[in-house]
Amino acid sequence: MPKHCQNDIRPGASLGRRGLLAGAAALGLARPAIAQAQPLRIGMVTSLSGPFTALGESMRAGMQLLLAQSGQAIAGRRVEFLVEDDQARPEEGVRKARKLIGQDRVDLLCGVISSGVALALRDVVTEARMPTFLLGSANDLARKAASPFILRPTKTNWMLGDTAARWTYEKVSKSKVLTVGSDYAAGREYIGDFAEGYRRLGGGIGRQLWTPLGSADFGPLLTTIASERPEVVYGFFAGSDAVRFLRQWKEYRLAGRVPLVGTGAFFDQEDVLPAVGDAALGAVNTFHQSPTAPASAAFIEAYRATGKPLPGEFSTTGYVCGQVIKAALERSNGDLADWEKTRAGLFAAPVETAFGPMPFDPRNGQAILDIHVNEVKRGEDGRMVNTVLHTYRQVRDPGIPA
Amino acid sequence: MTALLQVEGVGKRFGEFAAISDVTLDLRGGETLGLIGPNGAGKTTLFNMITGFLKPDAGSLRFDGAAIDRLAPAQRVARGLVRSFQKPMLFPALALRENIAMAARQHAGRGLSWWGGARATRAANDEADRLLIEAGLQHRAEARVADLAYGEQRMADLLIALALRPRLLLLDEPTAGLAPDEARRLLAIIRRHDEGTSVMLITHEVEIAFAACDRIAVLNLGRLLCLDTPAAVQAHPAVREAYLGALAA
Amino acid sequence: MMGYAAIQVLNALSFSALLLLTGLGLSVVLSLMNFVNLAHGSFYLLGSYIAVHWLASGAPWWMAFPVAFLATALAGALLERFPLRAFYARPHLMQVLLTYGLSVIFADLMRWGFGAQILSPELPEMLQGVVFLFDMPFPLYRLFIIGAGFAMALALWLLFDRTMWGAVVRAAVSDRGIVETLGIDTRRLFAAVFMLSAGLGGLSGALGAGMLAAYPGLDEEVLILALITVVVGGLGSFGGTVLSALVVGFALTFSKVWFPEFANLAAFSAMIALLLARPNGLVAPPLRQL
Amino acid sequence: MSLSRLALPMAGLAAMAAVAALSGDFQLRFLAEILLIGTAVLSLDLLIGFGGLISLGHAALFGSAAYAAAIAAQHLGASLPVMLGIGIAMGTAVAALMGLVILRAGSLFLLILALLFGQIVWEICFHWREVTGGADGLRGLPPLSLGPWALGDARSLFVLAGLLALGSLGVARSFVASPLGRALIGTREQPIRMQALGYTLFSVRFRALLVAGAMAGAAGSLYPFVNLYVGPQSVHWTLSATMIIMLVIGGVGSLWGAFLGTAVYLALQTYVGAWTDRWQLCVGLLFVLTVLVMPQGLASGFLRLTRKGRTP
Repeated sequence: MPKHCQNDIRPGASLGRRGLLAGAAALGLARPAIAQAQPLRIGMVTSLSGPFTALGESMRAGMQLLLAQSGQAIAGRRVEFLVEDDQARPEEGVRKARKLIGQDRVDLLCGVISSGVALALRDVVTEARMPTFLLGSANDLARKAASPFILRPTKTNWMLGDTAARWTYEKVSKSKVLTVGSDYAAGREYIGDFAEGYRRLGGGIGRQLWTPLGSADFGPLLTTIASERPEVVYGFFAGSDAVRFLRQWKEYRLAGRVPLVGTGAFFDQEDVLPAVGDAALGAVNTFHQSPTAPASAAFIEAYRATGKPLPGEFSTTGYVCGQVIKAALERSNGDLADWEKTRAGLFAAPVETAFGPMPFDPRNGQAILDIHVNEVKRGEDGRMVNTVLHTYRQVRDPGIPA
Repeated sequence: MTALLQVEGVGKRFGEFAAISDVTLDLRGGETLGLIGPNGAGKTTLFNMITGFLKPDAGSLRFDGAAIDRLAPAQRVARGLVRSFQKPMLFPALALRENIAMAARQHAGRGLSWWGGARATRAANDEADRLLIEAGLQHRAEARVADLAYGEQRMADLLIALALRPRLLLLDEPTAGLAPDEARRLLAIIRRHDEGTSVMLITHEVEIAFAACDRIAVLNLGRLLCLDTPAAVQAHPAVREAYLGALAA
Repeated sequence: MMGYAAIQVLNALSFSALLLLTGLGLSVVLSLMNFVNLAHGSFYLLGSYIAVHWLASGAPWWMAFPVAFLATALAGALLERFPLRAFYARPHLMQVLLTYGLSVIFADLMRWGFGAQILSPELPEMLQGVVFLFDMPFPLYRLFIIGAGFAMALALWLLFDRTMWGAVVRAAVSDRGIVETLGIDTRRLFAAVFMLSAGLGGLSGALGAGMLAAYPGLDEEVLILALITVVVGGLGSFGGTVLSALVVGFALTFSKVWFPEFANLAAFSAMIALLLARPNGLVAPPLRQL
Repeated sequence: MSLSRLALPMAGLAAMAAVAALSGDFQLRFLAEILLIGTAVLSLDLLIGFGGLISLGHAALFGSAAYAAAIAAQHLGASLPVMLGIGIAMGTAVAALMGLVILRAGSLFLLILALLFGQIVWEICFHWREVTGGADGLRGLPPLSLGPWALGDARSLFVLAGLLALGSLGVARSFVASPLGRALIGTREQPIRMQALGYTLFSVRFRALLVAGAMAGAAGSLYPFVNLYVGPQSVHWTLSATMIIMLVIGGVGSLWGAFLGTAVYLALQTYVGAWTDRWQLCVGLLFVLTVLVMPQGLASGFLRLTRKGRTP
């Protein structure tokens, strides 16, 4: 259904003041073609209720910051930003996406935190030929579920699990790793990719513990972990599970005794660390986001200026998504009618983002990212900060297995 | 004549309190047996055990020669053991006719049918209407039971039981709270149906028991004082002392 | 190994204590007033938020618990006046619907007021320690929860079973009319019971915040656990709730110890099996006459 | 009599035809979703409205049928009668199992047992990754078809959902009028008397649960094809709770109110959610107001305007 992606050429409308103002607001980077006076409608599907509420609000705030900085205009086109709540439920997300596409006639879609929602959206946006910047991180989104209409300006789970395996094997321990994780799709992928990478390097995996999503009490599990006496623990939890696990990790005196390595979301700067005090101090994680990464300095300053705390993954991702959308449109002069061409333009050179320089893998539209090894350290003001220890440059998801 | 219902040494305790102890009685086919006794004598408890709503702690029950101790209430109903309740227990949101038809359908074996249910419903409604006409309540057939007067509700409770065509009808204070002429009408209907139906009747009103029953069982404090013809019961010294005496005084 | 087993038992006890605290609040209104309050989880979460903010404010830490109790009791009092009071005599279905609807409203109001992020309290120094049992550490805070949980249960039992006020409440439950002829205002009596229940919800939230944190959606999770506890216990007998909190707490904990991956499956199946074996709960309420 | 009885379905069909002709892709799919979930809510109405059985596990019937159909579609292709057959069979089978577990006790026990049962079904769907896709669910299903005709487009889905909804409404009405339906009302109104009439509560309720399961299963079997996706949310207890909210808003015991309630709820969620983050507050307020002011639901409100409401 390419009709709403098409550019109506209506010269009369372009001479309006709005078009001129919008063009000026775009810092004059691109000379807007006459046609682009049509507003650019960006639809975002994210979680504004349900388990990922805080993350969804961050994602929206990140994108809103970028739009504000751009004067609510991209490539000379005034931006209308429409946000819909998916409640982290695939059926809900799909309905909202269809509404944005079919009723609100957006020009492009972005967003999504839950991998389940992202995978469910895949066929919908592909069928509708809707340019989509999909921010879920299931590996399949860069592999079996890759689509020519989907761009992925964020990580895949593999990127974090695999780099964590390298770091753990090289710097922490070569055996007796115990893994513990939330028993759902993301946890299975992170820990599976970690274990696979670790074994490939020659490391030995010990016991693997899984716990249901939304565990109220980690006491029993932590007591089990303590009795196993592992050399290192690799873990993945998110949101409330992460907060409880880390606090109880300290309460059961495991903090400081057993090295803890995890995925970045486990220690998210905005979502998790403020709620766990110093319980995570010294823990190491691999992440494409870090408040101490040089590339994100400008974003962090701007984000905090809006009264927000140090940004975590999803505020940064929302912002980066906006940067990539902006780059894509500016490179095609605000014209999305020929998606092939826009896509090719984006693939031609890396985009400068708050995640660092971001080239795209043309096979699957997946970003190639710098993955930082963060250690949770005490910052100058006493707060816990994910601090970069090392950076794996330009990590690329293996993509579709040949 | 063999007994239709045999109650053998039945007992029931609620904690410390012995509601019924070692009651043995029998009810002969075709007779009307009165069950009287002061408040708390255990009359309703005995009913509940006979109809399966309570499990006795001791003793056994036989109906028509077969043991029924292990049968659920519904299975006892299927054998013809039908009861009414002390307080009318109706389906308040349903129409009066519907209340009676509910029983008539179950008696016809179509209580749970769906396909072909329309015919079963028609037959049951006809049966209900027949009973309503007999009771002089046909003009109230469409009324919600909750809107009926108390006397009408009592009558409805009886009609529901009669729609099951019981072999043994256990009535728990059917005339309680009724005006004399209402009570008379109700008793008349019971009498009209007692062809082929035996009746066990709990009542507070001794005159009714004496007038309507072939034999009377007297319970006091969970024990059977005596079981005999009205005249003999009236003359029984223990009964006079425990029960009638109090009334006569 | 001894230490491992001992700590796991303590883990189970601390979770049981939490279930007991929330379950008791729920069962008080259920057993005494025959009222089902699905908004009980909201009281819990409100108590958690109050405790988190109180502990962050620098005021004396121990005050957090009475403050949470009083604040939620007050909220309960307002709610009791309207609209709950009118629903005491309604069937359970209507009570379930009304209070579930209220809990949806409160959930969103609290998210509005307290934000969507996860908050957890800064515990006072003296509760942050550990005790060692056979060389295995066990958090002091959990001992505090165990102590508080069972102390509250004892206090409630004394209140309802050993005081005049408790006797009056129980009498009012079985026959409201008689108690009213004695010149006692049963409406105020029931309002007081409801406030007590709401306060208990808030208190358990304040105590539990150190273990479960506070975030949108926790109200629902806690409600389900409390509801399961009360139902398995037999709908509100006091001993039943205590017993059931222990049974559910141990089932949930040891299913995590033995089958971490299938913990919920194991625990749910165990509870279903229990309810099938005892369809009226662990301690059935006194038999109702026909 | 027979004319008015035909009038409603005819009006329904006419309305459907008009909508199908005039609406866009999104609206049609949205309506199809309303009609399918509404059918599941309708089946819940049989239990709650007529049996007084508040099940907090109804999504397990709907969702397991959805999974069964989706899994079968991956192997056998998505032929409409096969899908419907599998969904109905699955819904009935799960309902039978559920009945054995939950129908032994009353009120709150039943509520909790149904919740636990539903969550066990959820755990199975969530953990059996090889078959159900785990947390991510199953996607990329083949579109629905009937012989040579493809039924995957929004219009066909809408028409199918509409026919299913109308059919289910007819079945539900016939059920409620039948002796079995009346017996179900009897068990709600006066369970003790029902036993004294020779009815076994379990067999009445069990049959009603089977009927509800078959109906929810039929709706569930088509649900994956609206989005060519099925996931564990369709089994979760929160969907069961949502169904109860929909039913109450629409009107417990009114049957067609199930669709009204579903439409109002989903429309609120879809349209109010775009304007404010506070849509849950709106749903909660509407729900509480309904319970307080109009406990018979919106359906009876409408009915009262037109004619005297029939008692169920």
